[in-house]
Amino acid sequence: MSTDVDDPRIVEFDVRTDEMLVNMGPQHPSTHGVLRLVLRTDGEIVSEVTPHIGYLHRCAEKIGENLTPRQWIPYTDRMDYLAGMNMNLGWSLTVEKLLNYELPEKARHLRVIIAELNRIASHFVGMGAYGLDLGTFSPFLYAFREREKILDLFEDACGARLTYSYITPGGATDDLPAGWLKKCETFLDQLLAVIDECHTLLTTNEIFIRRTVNVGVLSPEMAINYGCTGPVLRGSGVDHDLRRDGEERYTEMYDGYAFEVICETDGHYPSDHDYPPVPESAVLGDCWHRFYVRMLEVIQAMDLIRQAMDRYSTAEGDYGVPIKLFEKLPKGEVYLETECPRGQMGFYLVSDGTSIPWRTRARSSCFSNLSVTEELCRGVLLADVPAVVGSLDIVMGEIDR
Amino acid sequence: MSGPNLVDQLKQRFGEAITGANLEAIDPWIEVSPQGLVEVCRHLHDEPGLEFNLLNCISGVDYFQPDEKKAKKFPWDVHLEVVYHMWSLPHKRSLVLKVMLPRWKDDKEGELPEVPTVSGIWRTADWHEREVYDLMGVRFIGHPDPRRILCPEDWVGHPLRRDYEMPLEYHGIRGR
Amino acid sequence: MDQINWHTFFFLLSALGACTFALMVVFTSNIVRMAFFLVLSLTSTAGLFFLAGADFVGAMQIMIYVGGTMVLLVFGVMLTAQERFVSLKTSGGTWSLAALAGGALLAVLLQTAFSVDDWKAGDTAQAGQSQTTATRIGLGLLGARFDEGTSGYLLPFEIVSIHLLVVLIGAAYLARAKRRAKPSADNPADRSD
Amino acid sequence: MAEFFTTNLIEYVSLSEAWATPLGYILAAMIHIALLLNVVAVGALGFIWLERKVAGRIQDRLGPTRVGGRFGWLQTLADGLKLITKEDLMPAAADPFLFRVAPYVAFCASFAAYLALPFATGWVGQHLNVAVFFILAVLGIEVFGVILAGYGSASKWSLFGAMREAAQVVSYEVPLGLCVIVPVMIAGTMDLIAIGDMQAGMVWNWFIFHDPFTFITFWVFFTCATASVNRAPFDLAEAESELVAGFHTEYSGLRWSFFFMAEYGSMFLVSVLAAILFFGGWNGPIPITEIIGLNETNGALAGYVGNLLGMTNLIIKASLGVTVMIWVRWSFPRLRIDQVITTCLKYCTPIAAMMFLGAALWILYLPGGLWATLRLSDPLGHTREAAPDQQAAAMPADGERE
Amino acid sequence: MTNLLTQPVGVSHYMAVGAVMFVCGIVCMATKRNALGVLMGIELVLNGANINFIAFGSAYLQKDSAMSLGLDGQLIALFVIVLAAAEAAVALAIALNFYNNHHSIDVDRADELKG
Repeated sequence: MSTDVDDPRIVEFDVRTDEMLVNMGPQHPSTHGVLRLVLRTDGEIVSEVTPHIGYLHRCAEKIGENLTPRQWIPYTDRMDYLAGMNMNLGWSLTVEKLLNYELPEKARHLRVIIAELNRIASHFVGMGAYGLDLGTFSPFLYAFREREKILDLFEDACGARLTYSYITPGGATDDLPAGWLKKCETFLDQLLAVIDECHTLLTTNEIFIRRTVNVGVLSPEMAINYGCTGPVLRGSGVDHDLRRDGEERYTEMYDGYAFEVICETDGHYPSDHDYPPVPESAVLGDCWHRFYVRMLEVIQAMDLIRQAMDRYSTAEGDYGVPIKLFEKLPKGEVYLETECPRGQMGFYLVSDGTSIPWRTRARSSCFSNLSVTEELCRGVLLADVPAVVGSLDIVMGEIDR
Repeated sequence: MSGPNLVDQLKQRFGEAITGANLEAIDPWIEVSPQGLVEVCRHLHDEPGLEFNLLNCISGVDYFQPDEKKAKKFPWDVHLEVVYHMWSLPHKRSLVLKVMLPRWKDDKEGELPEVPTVSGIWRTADWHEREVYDLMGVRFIGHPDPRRILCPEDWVGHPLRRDYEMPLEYHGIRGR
Repeated sequence: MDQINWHTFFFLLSALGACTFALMVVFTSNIVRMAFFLVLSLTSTAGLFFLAGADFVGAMQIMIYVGGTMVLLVFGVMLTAQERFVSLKTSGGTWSLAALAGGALLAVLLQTAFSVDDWKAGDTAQAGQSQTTATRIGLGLLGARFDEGTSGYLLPFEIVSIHLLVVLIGAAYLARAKRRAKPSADNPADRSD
Repeated sequence: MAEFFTTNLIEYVSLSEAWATPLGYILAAMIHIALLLNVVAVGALGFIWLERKVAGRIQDRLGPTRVGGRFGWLQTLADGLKLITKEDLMPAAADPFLFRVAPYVAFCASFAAYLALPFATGWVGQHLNVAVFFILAVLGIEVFGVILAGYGSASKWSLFGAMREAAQVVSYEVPLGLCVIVPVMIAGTMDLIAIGDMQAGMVWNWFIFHDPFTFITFWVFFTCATASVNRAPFDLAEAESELVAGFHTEYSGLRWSFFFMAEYGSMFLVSVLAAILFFGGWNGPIPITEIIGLNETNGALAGYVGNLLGMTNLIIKASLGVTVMIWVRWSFPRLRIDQVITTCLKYCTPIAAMMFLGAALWILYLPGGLWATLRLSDPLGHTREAAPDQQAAAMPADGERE
Repeated sequence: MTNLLTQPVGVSHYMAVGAVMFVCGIVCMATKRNALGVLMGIELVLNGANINFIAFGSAYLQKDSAMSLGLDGQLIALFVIVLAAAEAAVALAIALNFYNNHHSIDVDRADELKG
């Protein structure tokens, strides 16, 4: 709006308009739940965005101080309810770290299958919802159709479709049922075609590109400074993935797996699949890149699942035996982060030596990812606000806990 | 992952600010005094070879057992901790810093303990510190936007404190 | 008992609309409502034009006034519509003075209107016949008046074209304003959520 | 019909003739209006059903399946009933008069344009010489309803929607008008019936195939028409992911459904307009009705049947246009406001202006269109050289009402 | 009423409508303090005049159709409409500019005669 005038204090305006404060949310179709953004707008131009969170605060951390680790598993499900398995996994690994529990090999591979499958489901929701934010409805339903298939698989494995409580400290509640791997294989075989469809409808769609390219550019420095993690961080070109770089207790799950971190280096992404090209105008760290990283992670996760299924079917040992419900925890404190679909989910556990933790703390990835909105949405158009917030792919359940 | 030499380095450089360390713990940690926190953090963030540029989490822990029967067996001194988990992207290692605080400033009930803010070093600390303030009741000196974040702005008390009691009523809604 | 003259019937309908809404423009103080009534009044006027056999001008009236001018007007209304401007009250003295002058003017005009016998009734039986006015108007604007054998309106047409261009540029220039980047007097009412 | 009412009123209600005549006419007019309105409203219901069904199929689901048999024919009717019974809410801060009147303005504007829209030779509500102009003008009023709704709702989201609508529609009227002028120029008249009749004969007589310029003009016209009736990807006034629901955020129940009907009404309207201007109107790709002699010269019944077939033809073409709009809506993301305006000012307007110029030159140097130029024979010997005034004079003096 | 309905209308009737609109416009201009209200008054005045042009130009509103202005009436009406649109644009721009400078659209405050 401002033009180059000699005196920087004098700005030329077409028409003098009054600034307006607009409440976007907590009841708004594209704030992904109950996020409330207070926008200060000058016409269509948003000069300031203030996120207000906490509408979904359910005191999970406080509840965790009154339950044993296994009892708290269902509460982790409800944090990032789109990636319940990954939440379970993060908490289980944290508890196992405190207990110094050695996991059987088979359980590790089972966890990889389940966690990566949930990553696909979560990214599909993120992708579909992003399409919805930009005003196209069909990809959302395509994505949900595929997610339904994953939920069917999960239902076969643990009986639940959303809040699984499947992975527990010590392994998993149950082994995969007979014939499950075959079903999973069938699912994966048809998935690539769907992803190509989504690329046609979104990634390479001209309007989609125009709406996302060069919008909400998050520089790597800013991303790191704001504690952004996961696809948001990698979309800015930072080569960091806890599955490769994380703590031993987490990375040992992926020992021997062949995978590359999805991150742009020298203008292109690691490619072993026929990816659509990066548009010329795309700037590293814009909404398009964040979206694209998620799309590629789906393919990466498919690959990991295939590898994991091979290993799982030949692995020795048990699927793991869950720890006792009132297992006594050693005194001490541990912190562990895992790579969840939306970023790094950390759990901090302080134990006073009883079976009930003294303090449980969940470090939410979306919490940090969302905090960058204020920076990204300064001076954008109103329509870009959902585009930016959608590209961060937030889940309010995780932010508010 | 932080070896004893890091502690020595820091002690050499900051002296009194480094008040302790526990290198035997599962996640070894270094204790910093509130006064020295900002300098230590800036050093950790900027110093080549350290570069802890990703602040993962700031947590508050309340070590206080309100139940008098259990308090006898309570394994810690009564205090409040603010724990900083950080990660160095270039060197792929983590670090835990702790700041020990009294539960109330000057032991006066209701006076929140104070820590300088590190939001000038890591912007992500902004929201995390707000959360610690909101739920645990630690005042961060110099914080740019010291509001509650999860609870409503007119909420009374800090819910994650061990002696916190749910209000009887909040705007006509029964609390307990 | 005569047959109902449908031309008259539709005339009365449109005339009633035009006059009523024009009066409502006068007696409404809310600016957006005024704009709305003005649109209705002008649309009714377009109906009168259709009835008088000027269908091109009628369509033009709707297109330009209702579609164009009114949107412009509403634009302006919205940009400047704040509670304190939506309705500005006028003093009673102004009102009575305006009413007096207006009433006198109306009396004179009506007297004139009905003073000529030739004007009182037309031959509206042929009113239903459709004419191709658009072609003739177009040719007239380009300087050829085949129906009259006279010259047309090429010069005024060109002048109006230039005039419109000048107006476009002028309006765009006028509407721009310079001010300080940080408005000093922010309306406190806008601060609330 | 009016006479029927009048006589009966005198006979059975024993009204004096002075009262019975106007009353009879008013009753007759009411019935006609009700018929026309219902036809259009039912059309809108049909298109809403079509939209849901097509959207369902595009999205790999079934769409409505229950109400009214396998295909859910009556789903929209059921929805309409539901909307009627819904609570009619109005925000406390709203301007009650403008809030109430806005849906009717949009609705009336959308349906008033049907007055001048012909469905076959002579089948038109009111035969106007400036029908094209009139329709465009009246469509422009619809935006007024939207603006009133946006302002009257006293909601910021609604205001955003209204402002967007104003900016968008005012911009898109320019290229839309330019595109419409191209076929008008070829036909030499703004009379839609004359334009339609001029394209009689084989498929290459359609104006879209007149010359390369008209071919491009059609696509620009369709884009601009989509934008001016607020359909995706130009549905910024509604923009549910940004503005909640834009100008009709605060509307519920029947009032909301008036906006909905207006939207579908104008969608169909611009599609019919496109079909008449570019796709031969009621004249099919192959002039079957003419070949088998279904026209006025073989008796009134033959003419009637011919017109009926012509109308069916036109409605099918227009429905295809609507289907394409639906298809586009469910495939593309929404543009941003600056991109919408850019599309209009940087692409549509210059292209339309160039096409206008090109078509004008083509008519000047290669009259008769591409196929005449290429010397393609027309089996029925149609020529397009007829002078506009003769064409217009050949029209029936007054189009029959209804 | 029946009597009125059965008689054909003439120029006089149109002129009467035109007169009402004209006077409404004049009163509007005189009484409104809102700049945009004044603008609307001007539109009404111009339309009142236009009605007369159209009426005199009509072929069948007078007993003697040879007396009608013919096409000239319509052409002049067209020019009036176009110029009214131009005038509205400029007036709106002035109103906006006035608002920019004075934060008000009350014409009673426009007495400075400078920007």
